[in-house]
Amino acid sequence: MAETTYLEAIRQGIAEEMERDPRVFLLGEDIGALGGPFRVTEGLLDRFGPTRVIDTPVSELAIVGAAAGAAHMGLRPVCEMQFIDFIACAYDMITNYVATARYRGGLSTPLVIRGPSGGYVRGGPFHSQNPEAAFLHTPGLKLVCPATARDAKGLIKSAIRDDDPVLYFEHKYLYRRVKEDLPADPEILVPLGSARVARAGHHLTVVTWSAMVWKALEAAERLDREDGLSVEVLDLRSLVPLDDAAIVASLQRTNRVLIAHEDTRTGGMAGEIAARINELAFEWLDAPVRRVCAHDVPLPYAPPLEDYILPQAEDLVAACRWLANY
Amino acid sequence: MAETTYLEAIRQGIAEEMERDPRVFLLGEDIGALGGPFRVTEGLLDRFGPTRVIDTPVSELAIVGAAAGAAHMGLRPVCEMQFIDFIACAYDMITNYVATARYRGGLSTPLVIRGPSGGYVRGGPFHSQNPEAAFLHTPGLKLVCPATARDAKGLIKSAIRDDDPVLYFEHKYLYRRVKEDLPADPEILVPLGSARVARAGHHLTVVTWSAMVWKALEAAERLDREDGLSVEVLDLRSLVPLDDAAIVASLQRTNRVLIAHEDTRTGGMAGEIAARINELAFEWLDAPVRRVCAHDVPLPYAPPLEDYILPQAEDLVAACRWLANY
Amino acid sequence: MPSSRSTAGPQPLPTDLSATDLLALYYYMRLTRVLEERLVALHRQGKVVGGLFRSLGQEADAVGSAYALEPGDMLSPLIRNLGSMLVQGATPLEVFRQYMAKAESPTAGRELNIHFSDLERGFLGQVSSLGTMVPVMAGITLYFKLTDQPRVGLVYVGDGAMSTGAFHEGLNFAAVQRVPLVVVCENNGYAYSTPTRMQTAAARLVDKAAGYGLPGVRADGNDVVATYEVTREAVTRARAGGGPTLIELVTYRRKGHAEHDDQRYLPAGELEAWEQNDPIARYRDRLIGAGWAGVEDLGREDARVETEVDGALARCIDEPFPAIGTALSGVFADPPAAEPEWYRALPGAPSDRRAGEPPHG
Amino acid sequence: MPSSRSTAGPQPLPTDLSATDLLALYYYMRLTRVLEERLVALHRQGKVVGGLFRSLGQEADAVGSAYALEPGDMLSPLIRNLGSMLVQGATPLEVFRQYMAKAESPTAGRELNIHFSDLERGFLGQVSSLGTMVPVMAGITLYFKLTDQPRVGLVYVGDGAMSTGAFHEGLNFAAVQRVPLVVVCENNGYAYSTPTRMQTAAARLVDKAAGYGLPGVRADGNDVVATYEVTREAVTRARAGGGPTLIELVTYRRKGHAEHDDQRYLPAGELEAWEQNDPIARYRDRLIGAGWAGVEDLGREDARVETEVDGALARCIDEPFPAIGTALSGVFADPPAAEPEWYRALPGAPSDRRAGEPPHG
Ligand SMILES: Cc1ncc(C[n+]2csc(CCOP(=O)(O)OP(=O)(O)O)c2C)c(N)n1
Ligand SMILES: Cc1ncc(C[n+]2csc(CCOP(=O)(O)OP(=O)(O)O)c2C)c(N)n1
Ligand SMILES: [Mg+2]
Ligand SMILES: [Mg+2]
Repeated sequence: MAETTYLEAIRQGIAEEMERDPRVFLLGEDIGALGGPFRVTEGLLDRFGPTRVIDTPVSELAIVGAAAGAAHMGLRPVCEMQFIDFIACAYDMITNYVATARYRGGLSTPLVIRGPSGGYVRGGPFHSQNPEAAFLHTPGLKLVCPATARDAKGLIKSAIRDDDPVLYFEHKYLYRRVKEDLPADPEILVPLGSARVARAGHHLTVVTWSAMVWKALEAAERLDREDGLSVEVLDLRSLVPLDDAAIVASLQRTNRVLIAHEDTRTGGMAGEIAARINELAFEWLDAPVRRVCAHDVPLPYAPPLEDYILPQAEDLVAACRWLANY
Repeated sequence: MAETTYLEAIRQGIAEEMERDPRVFLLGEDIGALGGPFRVTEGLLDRFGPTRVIDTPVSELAIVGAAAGAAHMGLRPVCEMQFIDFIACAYDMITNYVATARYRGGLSTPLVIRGPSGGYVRGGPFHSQNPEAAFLHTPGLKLVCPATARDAKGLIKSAIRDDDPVLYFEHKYLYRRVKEDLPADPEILVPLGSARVARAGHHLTVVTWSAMVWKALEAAERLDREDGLSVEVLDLRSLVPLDDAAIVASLQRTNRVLIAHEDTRTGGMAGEIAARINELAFEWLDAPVRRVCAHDVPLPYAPPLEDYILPQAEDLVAACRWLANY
Repeated sequence: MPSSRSTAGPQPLPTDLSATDLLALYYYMRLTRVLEERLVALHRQGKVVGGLFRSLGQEADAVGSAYALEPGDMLSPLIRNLGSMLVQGATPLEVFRQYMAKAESPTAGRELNIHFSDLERGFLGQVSSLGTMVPVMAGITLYFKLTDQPRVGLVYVGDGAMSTGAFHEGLNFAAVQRVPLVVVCENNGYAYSTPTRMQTAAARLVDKAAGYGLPGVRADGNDVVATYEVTREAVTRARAGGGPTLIELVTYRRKGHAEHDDQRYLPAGELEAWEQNDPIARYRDRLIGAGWAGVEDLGREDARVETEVDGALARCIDEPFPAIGTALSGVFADPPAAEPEWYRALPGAPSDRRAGEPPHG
Repeated sequence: MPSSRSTAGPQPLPTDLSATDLLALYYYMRLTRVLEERLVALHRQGKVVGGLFRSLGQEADAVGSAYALEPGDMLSPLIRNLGSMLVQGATPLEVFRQYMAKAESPTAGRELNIHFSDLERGFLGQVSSLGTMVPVMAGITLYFKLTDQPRVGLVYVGDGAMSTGAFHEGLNFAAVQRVPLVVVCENNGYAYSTPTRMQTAAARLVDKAAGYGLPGVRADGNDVVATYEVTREAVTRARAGGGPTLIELVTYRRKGHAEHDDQRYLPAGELEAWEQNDPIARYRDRLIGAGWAGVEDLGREDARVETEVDGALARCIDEPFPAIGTALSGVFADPPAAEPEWYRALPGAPSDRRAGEPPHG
């Protein structure tokens, strides 16, 4: 067992699936000789050759469209968006073509679209986005956002094996900052749609995912130390399908819930979760469902501005205190 | 005073603004000689000439991009999407370029993107969409959805005069079905961000917009007749900015709220409203906030399937009864 | 899919088409036209649920190009490629059912008109967003290439669709990857009301080919043999590993964009001129003139078309719409179906009460 | 913006450039290079907050093409068009401030590197999505056309960006509308690690012009006079109502995509070959060889560049980052600022209690 970074975990997961299933292949910009800007696919061209690691023109829409066509025929393409922000260029293809293919015409379209997402890295407005809300809304797409190395590996493998299109949003801040001992087990699989209790607690629940999980854990630690508050951190891991049962179960234990995400607030995932909690467990609420999210502005570049606009651990601390005192 | 249809009201509003302000011009596919597939722009080419009514190639991204460039320079473009579904093709341009232009670089981008949206017309999955949730989430875009002829006119005029980009989603089912006496007043203006009480009531509130307003009114009528329930119908008119105060005020009167929209549920606008209600007026809730929305599937073509998937007046009746009995 | 060569008839047969093939081309064009005419009648009667899109005058380009494919090849049609789909084996029965949204339609009432697929028979249905199918077919043919199968793909684009980003990205991708894809541009003069000169400043649409490093050819789209021949050549090149070809077929859309379109935007006389260039009438004259077929042969094909169309219509006209319960299945493989919304499956009482607590209010 | 013609020096001056213009071209190229070299040092010191993108070896294509514009014209640069922006009047001070995210930077710390605009001086900053600025500049030049102003726009695209749908839609739109837009493709051999032959199968990027019905010209991008001349001709045509031109400038990106890129993907010897074709060294030799400028003249320009760059850096190096409060303003004109999130402006007590009721739980 060796320490594996979040980034290596993704690479391992992809490589293992390519090894296991000859139908799996990769396409994206600069994923071959370069290995992608963050080196997620480093070494895979050498290992699997240019018919399974395909460098494409700068054409996100064509990458996804071509992946869809190949997927209809039984292949299992994994597309890289060089930065996940550019997934916007393939929005029509993803939402109108890929997402609807099975429903419209029984076309199986098992593909994965993955790429570096998220902020806290001074990337400015176009290299820091979390585009989950843009796709959450389209029936037919699954959506996962790992926070740990283990989940990064387990979810990429499950995503590749899934028979539906899966958007896999990896967080670039975690790439090399998060590592853990992973068994050399090629069957680390994390099922889509299952949340994980990242830390158990009984005073209140923070529902979150991706990089924000680490901020929530930091906040929980501090609240424990400074306030004697026991905060449960629920790492959703998948946004679609959403593990409603895990959210409700946690809420039933704590009766207070904070939803935290890095993306901007209005129209974000937190709204959906708040509505579901109302529908599924209203009577268990001892305080309003509250959100901690980025401010509703494009993400600025200057460090103090980025830090101000994005939610930080101390914001979670403050919000948890507010909820606990309610 | 003559009866003006919703469709004529849009056309009148556009024409009056073109008359009033030489900076206003139109661009879109087939908006000139054809007047658009629904004839919204009929007659405007003859009246204003080909430099103010520009037929474009089939290029939604270029239509919006060119509009943005012209808007930076002080013009006021109004773009038509032939069906609003095709706005997906301009998604990157709208969310990454247009929405961020002022924040990034102080670039003023006063443009309107409008087009026929909505279902109930046997249009199938690609001629029936309500893409509000896809844009709601992007800071920098305003979003309006009129339900009446008066608001159709008042909002298009306000949208054109607004200094920010506005998405104006008109509902094709209402085009010729909704009419009203409009004064020949060129200053019918409906401010962005202000909701309208479409029907006052005190037992519960239905928060809704666009075509669903009419279904809510029908349901309210029936609930009054059959159950003696007094249902308030709040027509939001604008989704961004959202009239939080009107929602809270209504809820404070009725203590029960149903949010109804035609678009699919998951990740839709109703989630955002549910979250805001939790944040702003949780203690006034005597029942969970509930949603009535389309089922989470691409909209099917066959009449019974479309009717099943979309929310109908009787669904609102059932949901209101549930809430009232809670 | 030409059958083996034969040499009947006084003039030599064109290219590699047999007399049987020549009759088949006639049959498919007639079938296209008659089927659409029946659909017009059904549309007037309100039996066609949505819009109706004619290919009147374009039957040759659709049929001739599709006929250049072999079994195992795949095409993706546009709204005016009913003829292409028929060549690939789509049936009048399926088409009627689609337009009338019948339960037994290929998409079970979910999609409209000829938006349906059968990967076995070799056609992949379009979606509405123009240009989309070009990258998707680039992917299908990438699959052919990656798996070393000698199969070819064919995708249609209109003069309008060529303005989309999707077309550009897809064609460029296909060209760089040298996939076995033939791209047929049907230049029918209009995109809805927009004439081709307002769609592009290029002198000819085929002039775009060089920009992608591709061979480009232009042919008379109303000559079914010509459309067959140019496509056949491109298909052969693609199959041999020579990569994509861009073909421009020049034709004319003689009906409005859809049935409701009164074509107010047409310049005077233009339509009438093209009526003189009807692809079926031209081909009929040629078949007879060259001695490749007799009047009776053609009469037999005409009768067969009528019988088949009538039979298909009779069979499905009274079929039901799909049952509403079907609408929730198949968004995902897993889960196989969505739950009905709560207000449809009305719970007798709220299910989320805190155990033992009285209800609010 | 050439000043009036003059005829000093032993060889005749090229085209319509005066001796002053020739020195200005040199000055802008040197300014670009020196400024970038300073940025490299700042980047190593961690003072450049984000990435750094060099235009080493491409200074001629940026400067020469931009120099062909007149006051009132507008250009939209790419990441390697620092030189073009300097020609349009952007200052080293602004550039330093942008890279270091200073409060006084043109975007007040919101956007990075050279993503900033000044419509007065005539440059519109890019966004990251490649291709986007082509339709936007089509709109700016549409404005020039609609308002009958004799102004011209220039937009740059890379060999990579030409694969985007945005490029295609924008160029086609511009061509159909015949707007006064010049499109300069900088073929620098790579898009990040992807060589141009994997980006397109076209023999030359300029071969795309015909597909849009446009004139296309190709020039040596490392010859600043040549880039000036081809652009000048296109600008003049555009101003006269002749519509867009597609220009391909052949050059080479001598540094990695960004500072962190080790260029592992380069074939051996390629970089070295291009180092022999440095646009500044070439131009310097030519200026001196043709007698258009003396060594002392160039020395004066070199010194001026150093002084300006040093002065700008000294002025801003210790400036502060923007104040956090500024981050909420200017998403909309109305409302002018967003509210801080509730967890930042912590309310002392919940504000939504029902009056007179005890809190829950
Ligand atoms: C991306 C997109 N934008 C707009 C439309 C609306 N639309 C449907 S058909 C059509 C014209 C198509 O013209 P063309 O490509 O020439 O095909 P034709 O109808 O002539 O066969 C338009 C604009 C669409 N379907 N997709
Ligand atoms: C739509 C889009 N996709 C991907 C990227 C990531 N990206 C940034 S620069 C670049 C390469 C650009 O190459 P080219 O257009 O040739 O410009 P150059 O850097 O060579 O000047 C890529 C792929 C992007 N910025 N935008
Ligand atoms: Mg056409
Ligand atoms: Mg390049």
